[in-house]
Amino acid sequence: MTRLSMVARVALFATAAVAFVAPVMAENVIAEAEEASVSTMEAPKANWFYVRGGWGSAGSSIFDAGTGKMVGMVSTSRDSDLAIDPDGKFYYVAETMWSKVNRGTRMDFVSVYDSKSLKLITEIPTPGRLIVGGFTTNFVLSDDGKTAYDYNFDPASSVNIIDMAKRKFVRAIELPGCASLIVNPGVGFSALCADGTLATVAVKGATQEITRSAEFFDAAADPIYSNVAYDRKKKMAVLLSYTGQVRTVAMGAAPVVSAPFSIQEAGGMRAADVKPLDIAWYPGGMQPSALHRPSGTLWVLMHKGEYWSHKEGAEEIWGLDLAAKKLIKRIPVKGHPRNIEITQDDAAMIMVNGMENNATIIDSKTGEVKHEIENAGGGLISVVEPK
Amino acid sequence: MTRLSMVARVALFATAAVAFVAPVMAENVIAEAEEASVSTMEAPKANWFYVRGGWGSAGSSIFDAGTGKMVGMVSTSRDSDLAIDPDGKFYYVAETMWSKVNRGTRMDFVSVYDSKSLKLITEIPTPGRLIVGGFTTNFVLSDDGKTAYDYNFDPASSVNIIDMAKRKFVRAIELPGCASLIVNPGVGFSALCADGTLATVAVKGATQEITRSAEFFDAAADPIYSNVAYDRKKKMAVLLSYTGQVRTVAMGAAPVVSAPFSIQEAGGMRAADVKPLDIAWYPGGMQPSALHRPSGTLWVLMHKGEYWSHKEGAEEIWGLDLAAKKLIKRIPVKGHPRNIEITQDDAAMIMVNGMENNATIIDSKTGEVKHEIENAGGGLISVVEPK
Amino acid sequence: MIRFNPDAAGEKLLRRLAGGTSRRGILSRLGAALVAAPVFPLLPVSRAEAAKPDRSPEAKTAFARSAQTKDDTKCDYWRYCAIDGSLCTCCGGGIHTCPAGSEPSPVSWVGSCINPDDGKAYMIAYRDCCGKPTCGQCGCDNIDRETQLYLPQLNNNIIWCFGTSSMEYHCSTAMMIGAA
Amino acid sequence: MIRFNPDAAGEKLLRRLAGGTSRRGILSRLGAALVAAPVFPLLPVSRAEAAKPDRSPEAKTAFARSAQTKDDTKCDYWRYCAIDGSLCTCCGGGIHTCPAGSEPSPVSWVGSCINPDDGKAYMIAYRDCCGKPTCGQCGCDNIDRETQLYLPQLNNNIIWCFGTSSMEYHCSTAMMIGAA
Repeated sequence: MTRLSMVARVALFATAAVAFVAPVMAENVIAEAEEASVSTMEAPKANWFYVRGGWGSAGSSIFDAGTGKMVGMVSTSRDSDLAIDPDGKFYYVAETMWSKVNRGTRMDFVSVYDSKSLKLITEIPTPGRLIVGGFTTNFVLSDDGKTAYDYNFDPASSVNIIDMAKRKFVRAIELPGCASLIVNPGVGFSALCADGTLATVAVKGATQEITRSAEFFDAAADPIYSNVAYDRKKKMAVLLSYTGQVRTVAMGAAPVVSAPFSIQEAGGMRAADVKPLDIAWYPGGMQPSALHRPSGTLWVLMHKGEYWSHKEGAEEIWGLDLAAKKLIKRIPVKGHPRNIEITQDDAAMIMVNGMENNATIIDSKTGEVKHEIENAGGGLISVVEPK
Repeated sequence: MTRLSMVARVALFATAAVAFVAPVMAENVIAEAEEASVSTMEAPKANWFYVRGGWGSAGSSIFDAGTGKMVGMVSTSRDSDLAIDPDGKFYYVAETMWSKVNRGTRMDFVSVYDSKSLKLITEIPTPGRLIVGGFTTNFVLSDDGKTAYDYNFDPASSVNIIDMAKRKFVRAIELPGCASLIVNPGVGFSALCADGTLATVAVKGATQEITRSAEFFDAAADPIYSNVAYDRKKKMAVLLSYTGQVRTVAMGAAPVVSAPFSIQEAGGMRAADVKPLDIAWYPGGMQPSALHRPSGTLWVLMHKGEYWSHKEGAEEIWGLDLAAKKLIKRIPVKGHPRNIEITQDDAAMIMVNGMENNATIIDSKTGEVKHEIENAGGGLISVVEPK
Repeated sequence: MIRFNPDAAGEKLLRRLAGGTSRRGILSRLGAALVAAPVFPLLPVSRAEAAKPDRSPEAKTAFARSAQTKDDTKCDYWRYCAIDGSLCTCCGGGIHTCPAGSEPSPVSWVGSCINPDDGKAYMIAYRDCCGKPTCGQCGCDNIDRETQLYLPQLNNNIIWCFGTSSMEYHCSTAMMIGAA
Repeated sequence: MIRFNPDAAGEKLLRRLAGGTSRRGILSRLGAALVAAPVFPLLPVSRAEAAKPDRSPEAKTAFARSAQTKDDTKCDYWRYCAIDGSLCTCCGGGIHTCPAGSEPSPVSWVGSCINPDDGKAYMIAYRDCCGKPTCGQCGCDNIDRETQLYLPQLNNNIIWCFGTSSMEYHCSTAMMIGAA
């Protein structure tokens, strides 16, 4: 065994050595032996979708919206959270591992990957995080990419603050009764709370001030989806409730929550309500809405049904002009998708996926299906947000 | 956070305390709060199937052949090997883990589980093992259950000997060019080799003697499936080749390999051969045959096709009387299964499964489908072997 | 024997989390609720209190209208109105029993489900069984009154394996707490 | 430039593993073959030697009859006659290029595949790319002349991630070695 292992090591060296030999292009050499190589990625592009595999998956596949082809994969271990550096240099993965896969010592950290080589650069240990799949608001980056907020639940609520420039955990802030983090530029972050308010945490060095908005929603009767979209340029968040009430929030030290409007009324129908038995169009899915920031359009997975069907897959995708409060498009969709995202470029390509792990890329302007990708992944979809 | 954690811990204690309170059965208490409990398994039963999940799966589900119901699960991490203690007291899992799931320090060991509580008792470290799924002959137990032979490949071949009574690794034996271990009672183990022989390793304390049979098969032209079945009572192995040549081996210090016979000829057809273009019935799958030891019947997954289709799923299951060299039954089967096993009791229930992760339980006597189990797992199937 | 008071806890408590006005009061109550949940399953409920009239709206959900009380290995069994995951009853366990080798989480999320036999609402604690790979049998995702992460005890996506020696998710049980 | 001699290595070498008579000789050669495999991909082959006549039987397999040379993201691309796994060409890599962040295994299993354009057999090294989770795209399992574990360099089930920093399997490449 020792002898063979030594030979194996020699073979490895041989491989490395011959890699420097220039290829021979002479006519009489046709079947030249090829060299192994490793590709390099481009920096994160506006027309890429990052698609999480299904439950238990350990990777996020990257698909080009134009070609429908996979261009790479970020390692995202089970129930981890992915964030993309606004400068495009890094991928950050907040994750939890055990020293023996399903047993042993628990470790929580943020893995830092170079966005071009996809090599692991470092791991930033943290005190813990919520283990759950399917949410975008548990691990968010400040607009300048220098600070990460990582939600923890053990089962008490807190938020870990991580300095991404120094690559170290700073401190944890207790935040009972709130979750679903929204970055709040120049302030810190905000979060939705069980009492129907928006909490704002103004982080000031080693201290913080937590303030609350007035109550504006009923967390038990008509919850707002945790997967809140946030627009860095407009410093605006968009909230969608189970019944289809839409609110925008102007972020700031005292965020201003708009009056709600009904997505159904925006389309000329009566508003849906919380009473079962009534049939209406409702939002549904795990990631039921996607915000196209350049145009201020919210795209929502919609299905016909009764209330308390908020995870149900979609029959149509509705495009809602947020400023005009008008429904501008209804696109029929197959396969009952439960996740939706849209590229933040002028192409405005939608991706939806669902339980069957297949993804569909749809042109939001024409409603045309551009690509159908088998086994793309059935989980959360991410895109690059404009800085 | 500290305060809440303390309260949480108090709550845990409360749970434990109240568990000792006797249930109140009085008529005026109907909706009595229930207590959490944990079930206990029976010792391994002859009518249980242990079904590995698909590629990457971390568990082997146990199904009762009579009811078709799942009765429990053994933790079998990715690409691990399961062995059942002949005395029924333990499950042994030869497995490989990394300290950070897909990176970090590699650890190889045999995990020992109590067969009734399914609790992990201990781990026996080993120097390494072959990481591959789908084979039964990489981790085998001696007939008395006291010794385990665990195949290693790094990429040099060796076999780790583990003392299961003392629960410790003993030593490794180099075995270049051979794999597919068959226990050899009173001797040690045998293995199939690339040169078409059967190597027999007589283990004698700290030394061993390795002998070879005459060449009896062509490992490149008509390979014998690595998943060899072994009968403890008859001390006999059954070998099946890609073309359907069947051989039995009387184990011993100098194993005696029988002359081959053709499974097709046993059914009145011409023998299949290694030439492509010819169409014949061929064995196929990952685990293409199952030996019913009490009756000496080999059940083989068969499909119509050309040669080099040895992984193809089955259209029929053929029952072959080994002593009479006669095909005694052909059972049509749906879903192109790639794995087969049979219970070692008089009921002789067959299970097959395949790429779609569904399993079917079939009465081998009548050919009747007894149970169809969705998401049972698409991997290797194990049964309890009679001692 | 301590009796469970549905007016002080259960549905009303959970409603109050969203409907109260005193913020400090709500916060401290919410904190308590998070950790108090595991205590619920241990308190029997008297028939008198459980016999209160059907309290809508959940009485009329599509799930409640089609739920059955005979087979706890089916997704439409009445107690599973807000369950997400593999049913332990299909994995070698029982309605409140973890399969061998797994460990019940001491904390849980909860649901308020209608028993079609008596038309009454009961509070159900969905306790995950932890420490083994996913069972894979009988996957269900019912969502009556299921909410989001800021109301975690009513969210069924979280892996409720807190306080167990491993956080690997195996399957979910549905334990009776009492009338809701 | 060292020239690849198909009579000394490649298919004949592999055949010899099974056909020899001197046991000790075979054993040592087999041991050497296991570790020598990674060197194969680096040796160019002359046209003269590659131009030998089609040597059956593999020329006539069902795979060989329907293989194509245009699209290396499809399972029926000619080089994939004995591949098992996700095609790296579908994962952001290439026919002999690992996707970013993964690492080529220095050792591999091999196949002997017919190029339908010239009807000749070539030896292909299937090098796994390692260190990332399974790509999941373009899963193929072709088995021309694929054997069992005792002939490991012709078995496509083994995870060929030896000598890499992680043994996590991502995808498989199909590198030209030379004429077979």
